[in-house]
Amino acid sequence: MLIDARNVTKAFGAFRAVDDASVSVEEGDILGLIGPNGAGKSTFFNCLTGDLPVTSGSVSFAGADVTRLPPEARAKLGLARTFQVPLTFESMSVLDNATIGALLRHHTAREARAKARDVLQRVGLGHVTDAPARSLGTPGRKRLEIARALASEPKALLLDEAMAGLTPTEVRDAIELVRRIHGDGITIVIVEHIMEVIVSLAQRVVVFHQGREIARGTPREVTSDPKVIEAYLGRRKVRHA
Amino acid sequence: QPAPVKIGVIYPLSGNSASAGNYSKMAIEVGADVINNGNAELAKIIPLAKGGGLPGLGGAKIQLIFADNQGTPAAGQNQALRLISEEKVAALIGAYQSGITLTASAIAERHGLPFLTAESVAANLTERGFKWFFRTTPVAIDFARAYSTFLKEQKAAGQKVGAIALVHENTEYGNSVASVIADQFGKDGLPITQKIAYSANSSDVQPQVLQLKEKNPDVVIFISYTSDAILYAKTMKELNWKPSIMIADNAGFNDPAFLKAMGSTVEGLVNRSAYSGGKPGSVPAIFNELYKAKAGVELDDVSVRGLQGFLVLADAINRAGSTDPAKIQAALRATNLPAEQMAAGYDGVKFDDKGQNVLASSVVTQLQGGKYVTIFPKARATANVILPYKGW
Amino acid sequence: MSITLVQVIVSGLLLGAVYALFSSGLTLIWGMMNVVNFAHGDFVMLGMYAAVMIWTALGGGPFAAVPVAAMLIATLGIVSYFLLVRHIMRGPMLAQILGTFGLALFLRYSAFWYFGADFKTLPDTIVGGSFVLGGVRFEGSRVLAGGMGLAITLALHLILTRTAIGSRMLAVSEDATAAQLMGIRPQRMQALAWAMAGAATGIAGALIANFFYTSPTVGETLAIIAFVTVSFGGFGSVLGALVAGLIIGVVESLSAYLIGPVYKDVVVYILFVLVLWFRPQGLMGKA
Amino acid sequence: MSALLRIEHLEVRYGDLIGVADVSLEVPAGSVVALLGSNGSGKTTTLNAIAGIVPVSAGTVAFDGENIAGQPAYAIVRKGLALSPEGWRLFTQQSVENNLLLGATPLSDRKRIPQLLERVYAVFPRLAERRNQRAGTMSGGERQMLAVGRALMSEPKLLLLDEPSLGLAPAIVDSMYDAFAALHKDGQTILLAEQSVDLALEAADYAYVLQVGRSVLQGPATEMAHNPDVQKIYLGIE
Amino acid sequence: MKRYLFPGALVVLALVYPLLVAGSPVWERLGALVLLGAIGASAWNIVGGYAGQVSVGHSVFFGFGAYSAVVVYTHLGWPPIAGAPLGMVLSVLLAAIIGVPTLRLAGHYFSMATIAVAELVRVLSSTSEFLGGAQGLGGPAMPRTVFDLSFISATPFYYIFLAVLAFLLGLTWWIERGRMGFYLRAIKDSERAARSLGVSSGRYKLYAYMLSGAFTSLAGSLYLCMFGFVDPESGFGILISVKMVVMAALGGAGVLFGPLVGALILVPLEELSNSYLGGRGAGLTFVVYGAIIVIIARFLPSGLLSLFERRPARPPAAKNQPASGHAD
Ligand SMILES: Nc1ncnc2c1ncn2[C@@H]1O[C@H](COP(=O)(O)OP(=O)(O)OP(=O)(O)O)[C@@H](O)[C@H]1O
Ligand SMILES: Nc1ncnc2c1ncn2[C@@H]1O[C@H](COP(=O)(O)OP(=O)(O)OP(=O)(O)O)[C@@H](O)[C@H]1O
Ligand SMILES: [Mg+2]
Ligand SMILES: [Mg+2]
Repeated sequence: MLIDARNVTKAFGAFRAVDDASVSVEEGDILGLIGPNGAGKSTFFNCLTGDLPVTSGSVSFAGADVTRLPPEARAKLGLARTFQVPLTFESMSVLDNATIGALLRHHTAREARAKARDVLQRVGLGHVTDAPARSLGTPGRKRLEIARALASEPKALLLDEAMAGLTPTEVRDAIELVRRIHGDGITIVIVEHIMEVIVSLAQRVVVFHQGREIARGTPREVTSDPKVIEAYLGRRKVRHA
Repeated sequence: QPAPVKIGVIYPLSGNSASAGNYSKMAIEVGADVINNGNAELAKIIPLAKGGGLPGLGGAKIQLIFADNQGTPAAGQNQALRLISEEKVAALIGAYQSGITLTASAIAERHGLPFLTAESVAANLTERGFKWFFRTTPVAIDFARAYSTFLKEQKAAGQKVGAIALVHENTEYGNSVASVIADQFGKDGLPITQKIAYSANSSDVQPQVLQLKEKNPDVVIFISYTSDAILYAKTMKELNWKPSIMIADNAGFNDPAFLKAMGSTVEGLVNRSAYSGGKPGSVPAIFNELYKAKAGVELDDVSVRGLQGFLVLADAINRAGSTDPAKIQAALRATNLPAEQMAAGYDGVKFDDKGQNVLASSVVTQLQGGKYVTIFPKARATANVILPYKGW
Repeated sequence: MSITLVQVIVSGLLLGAVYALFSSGLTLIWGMMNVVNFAHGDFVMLGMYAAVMIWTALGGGPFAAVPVAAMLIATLGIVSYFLLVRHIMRGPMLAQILGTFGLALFLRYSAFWYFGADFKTLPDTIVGGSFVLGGVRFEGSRVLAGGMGLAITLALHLILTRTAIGSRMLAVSEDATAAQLMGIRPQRMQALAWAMAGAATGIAGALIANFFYTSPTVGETLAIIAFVTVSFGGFGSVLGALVAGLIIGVVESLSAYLIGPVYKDVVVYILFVLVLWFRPQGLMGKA
Repeated sequence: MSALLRIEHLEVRYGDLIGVADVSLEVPAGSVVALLGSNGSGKTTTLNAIAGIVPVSAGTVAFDGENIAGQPAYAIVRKGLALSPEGWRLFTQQSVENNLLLGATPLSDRKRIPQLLERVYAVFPRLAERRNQRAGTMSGGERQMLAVGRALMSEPKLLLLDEPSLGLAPAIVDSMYDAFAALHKDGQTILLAEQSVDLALEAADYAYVLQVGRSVLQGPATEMAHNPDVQKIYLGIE
Repeated sequence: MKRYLFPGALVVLALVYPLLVAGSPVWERLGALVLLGAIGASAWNIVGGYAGQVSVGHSVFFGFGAYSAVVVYTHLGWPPIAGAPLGMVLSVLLAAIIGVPTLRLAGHYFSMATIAVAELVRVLSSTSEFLGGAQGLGGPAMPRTVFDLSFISATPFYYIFLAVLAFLLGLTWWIERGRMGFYLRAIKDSERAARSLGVSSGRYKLYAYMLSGAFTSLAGSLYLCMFGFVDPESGFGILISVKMVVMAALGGAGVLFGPLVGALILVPLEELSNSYLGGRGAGLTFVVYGAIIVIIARFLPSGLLSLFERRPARPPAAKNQPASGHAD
């Protein structure tokens, strides 16, 4: 079990954004996490990464209880993430952004930079390494976040709507990219509203609604679950698949 | 016409003490004007006042070069160096705040140039073994003795001085004066029952006045700069409390700004001053007229001390007959000015080998009808003591 | 409780309301445009001079001085905004410190040059003396200042949180471009913010002048108090400034009375650091 | 139908970089026009240039017959135009409802505000539930709803929507597009940038395709849906 | 090649400057003052510029340095410069004590907290007898040995300061290019993102703060050696802190040579305006000084060195949606 979250609750005042959720991810898995807007997916991510302290429950990663660890300690253990609202280092070049990630496992700036170049190439940002990060559009930033996370050579990668805003063709490329990342032995948890992504990538899917898990199973199983259709997919779900 | 003699004057012309610095500046300008252009009346008493510059240097005029110490020791020292090396002044005078005098005079010492302080009172200034440093002003112990004798005299005359409160601001000036007064009073058996230290430039002094009001001492001695002096005077009136003798140690309470602002509410305030007023025709009285015409206010403790320091320096340069620093130094050492030539209320000027003026002294004054008049020592008094303190 | 202690607390509260008043302009400028105005104390100082001038030149009391000072400092705010602040906002946060510090020196010493270094005070007959209530003495000028302080800070608070114009100003402060998409003219709102802050500051100055000395450097003393009050209460929160001002006023008064005046600042600063330790955004600031 | 918006040879530069090189398009009154194009093709830049939040370096933007290029955004917006921008640009410190009310700033008829609020709340019930929540604490999708809702609040003549479906759950996308369809029926003019081609072409009357900052293809939406070139462009074949 | 032209010219000019102005004590001293200012501002730059933590209370370290130097003289009779290492060690400790609570604070709150701490220390120092209270303490009035660094000319100070500055800038340059430099910039841009990549932001900010404090303290010790006196105001006063910030901001914060450029402008401006205008006593010095700062801030808000930068493409709107919410 690489990631194991037990009975995680996150409350903002009286409102429970995540309500007693237990999710575990095996090493080598691709887990899809879906659910309507405001279901608590991002909040749950933040609890896993330590960006938000849990109200109750526990999180363990790679066998260690990390519930009380700050985000940077979890990152050092190999937990990487992207943000739904991109948080790139705007004053830096694309290359430097990725270098920050690479410095986690590389001692010198020179080595880190080489690693960063490598990763940028792989995610398809090889042609803009010297551009300032702020000149990228939202999708570009999200891609840069993936590169940055990969450069830190994580065991697990949490992707929060990393493909939002891509055209169908680009989505297909991105799916390929995630497959390749997965192929390198990185465990992936992915939040996405584009069902095509979930269906073609995820081995298992967990569905959240109002902070609670309402379904889990293979993509096929959950997309035909009437509860999921009712709460999330809506009548015309076919269009997205 | 010989080249003018340059004298460097370093004062706080900006920053929190700028008010004092600017008044002193005007007083010294009055002094230079008297020496350069003469004043018939003064010439009867002071030889240098005949006009036509310094006779000892063939009638060289005095040129004042002012510099602003900005209230910082660094600026004071930088300006001292500039005056010495660029302006090639013959001697320096300044710098009001003791800390700045300390750093500025160190430069003069290294360059071998006389430095005279007319108002810095910190004791350690003359303890440094400097050879080029002179001080004309009385220091804290002189003030303390004056108060002590004055109070003992009042006690003998039937005033209550059973409980004395000391209120002082917490910078160098207030702390040092307060501790010297406390020492002296201790020796003289005057009981200090309450000591209140506060930070200068307060935004509010009500708590302090309330503390006073509660203990209700007979005598309060304030050691405060202008801004706080004003606040105390205002607040005491607001809270309607007054001691039977209110003594203000100079500084803030002597500031013309304080008088302008609060004069009518502190009638009967006792103060000490180097300025003793004096009868018409006396040196202080004449200088006061000249100064009033220029500055619009009366001479006071700070301005008169600056003026006196300048006059001493001018006299020494004149006697040196040269701008050679060593000769001026020697002339300063030999200074011996009598009391009647004094603009300030000193007993004269004569330096000991540390450079301190051994004839420096203070008079005690009282605010009567909006003006400070000398009430102590008897020999100099121009009016009688009126007690208890009237206030507003 | 002894009557003196009550007196101490009352005077602390009145002082605190005044702190709140002259801090409200600072917090407003911060809240509206993320600018810390290092010249704030000097704005207060100019407001004080306005009152002094109106008294010495025209013999007018606070009822004349307050509106005039408000208008003068509001104008100064607008001018500073258009000539300086608008431009430094393009730069990093440090540019604000640089620019407003320069402005502070410029204003402080322009006043010095024009008014001289002298301390000025208003005759305390202007706001009729003092009165006693239940053994506690109230001074007219302080009650007036404290009362106006309360009223004005509350009014500012309501304007910011309850009105459309307040909401627009806040919108501009957060994202001027997005505000333009709402049809809001950012510069107009920001100039308005500077005018409002200036007016509040001018009023503060005119009222303080009734019981405080006026000098070109007085702003320095006041500015540090304002900075502490504003961060104590939470940047951008006028209500926070009010609460913080009252707390600081009372704490200062009490510690000066009970521990000793030298330590009152020590107590206030320690309290301030403690507050930030437990509430890094200040008492009422937004996280 | 007369053109409510007509853009000719629009060019936008970001310093040395070119955001949009040459875009021309027309939005007739009452129509829904879709703007398609791959990542970085210039859709956002075009919409932002129309609204005036990025400066136009060449070309004309005629709105209601008047060239608005170079005018400040607030002036343009007041002429009857609203944009739901990329990145939402919400006022995160203010409540959801305040954000919506701010959207109504250009509205001259203040009495319409309650009605308009209700309309937005009907499309996005989540916003009604959270009307007092601070916008900055909303989830990504909720923010998207709020951005679109806010643009609807001024009853603009021309509604500019930059990827309104981004980050929304499928069910919400459906109801939002239903709402657009209803608006369209009431005569609302909409210019819409979407990554999701199917969705856009279903909603639009007419579509333009941008490629590296140029408008390269155009046609009625129904035709475009079957146009192999559209697919080509999305496949990146030049 | 061109990159090295500016620093190269600076180095050469710096080395020969005292020769160029030999014979003019004022100009010799001015050189030393500029360097001293640059040391302080460059030290500040490490935490204020690179890490983006705008301390407006750095005088606390400056004062520690100055007092350490004078205290070893007053209480132990050592030459003041011997207090410099002590001051640096104490400042590192102090930085840790102040930094842990305050570096968590965001933006202006940090600035204000640092002001408060500095004021606190200032008030306390004025009540401490050990530190000479409000009177302050003076160094050796008369030089006893050469180690008292009591020179008539400022040139020896000039070269001492130059060496210190060179070392400090070299260190900063080395940091800038290495891991810590990357991390500090990352923290400045987005602390949250940096932490997600394993950057221990608290630790790195603290390192920067401690390093900065140590060198600011050294500047204070050097100041004392040159001026020979410190009191609470000239050691811990807020103006000392503000000047460091203003110098760095004027030249360009977070840029290696920014503080030096700032000092090169500001210190001579201050000295010359005081020399030429100060004596009139109308406050004109500061009217001019203030006006010039205002003008520079107005036209070059990012500092003078931004003139030489290649203009980066500015985003159309400087503000992105701030990542203040949790819902992402
Ligand atoms: N600080 C907060 N205070 C109150 N409510 C909050 C706060 N932060 C988040 N929420 C609420 O918690 C809920 C969960 O948000 P979260 O971002 O986890 O949703 P999500 O599943 O990621 O949605 P989306 O798909 O739209 O991104 C949302 O309804 C949001 O409004
Ligand atoms: N602030 C900026 N600075 C520099 N270049 C920019 C900026 N914003 C956009 N660009 C560039 O302008 C071009 C057009 O970008 P734009 O964001 O308009 O594309 P888009 O079609 O909206 O794509 P997306 O799918 O990314 O939203 C891109 O090459 C982009 O890199
Ligand atoms: Mg989310
Ligand atoms: Mg876009």
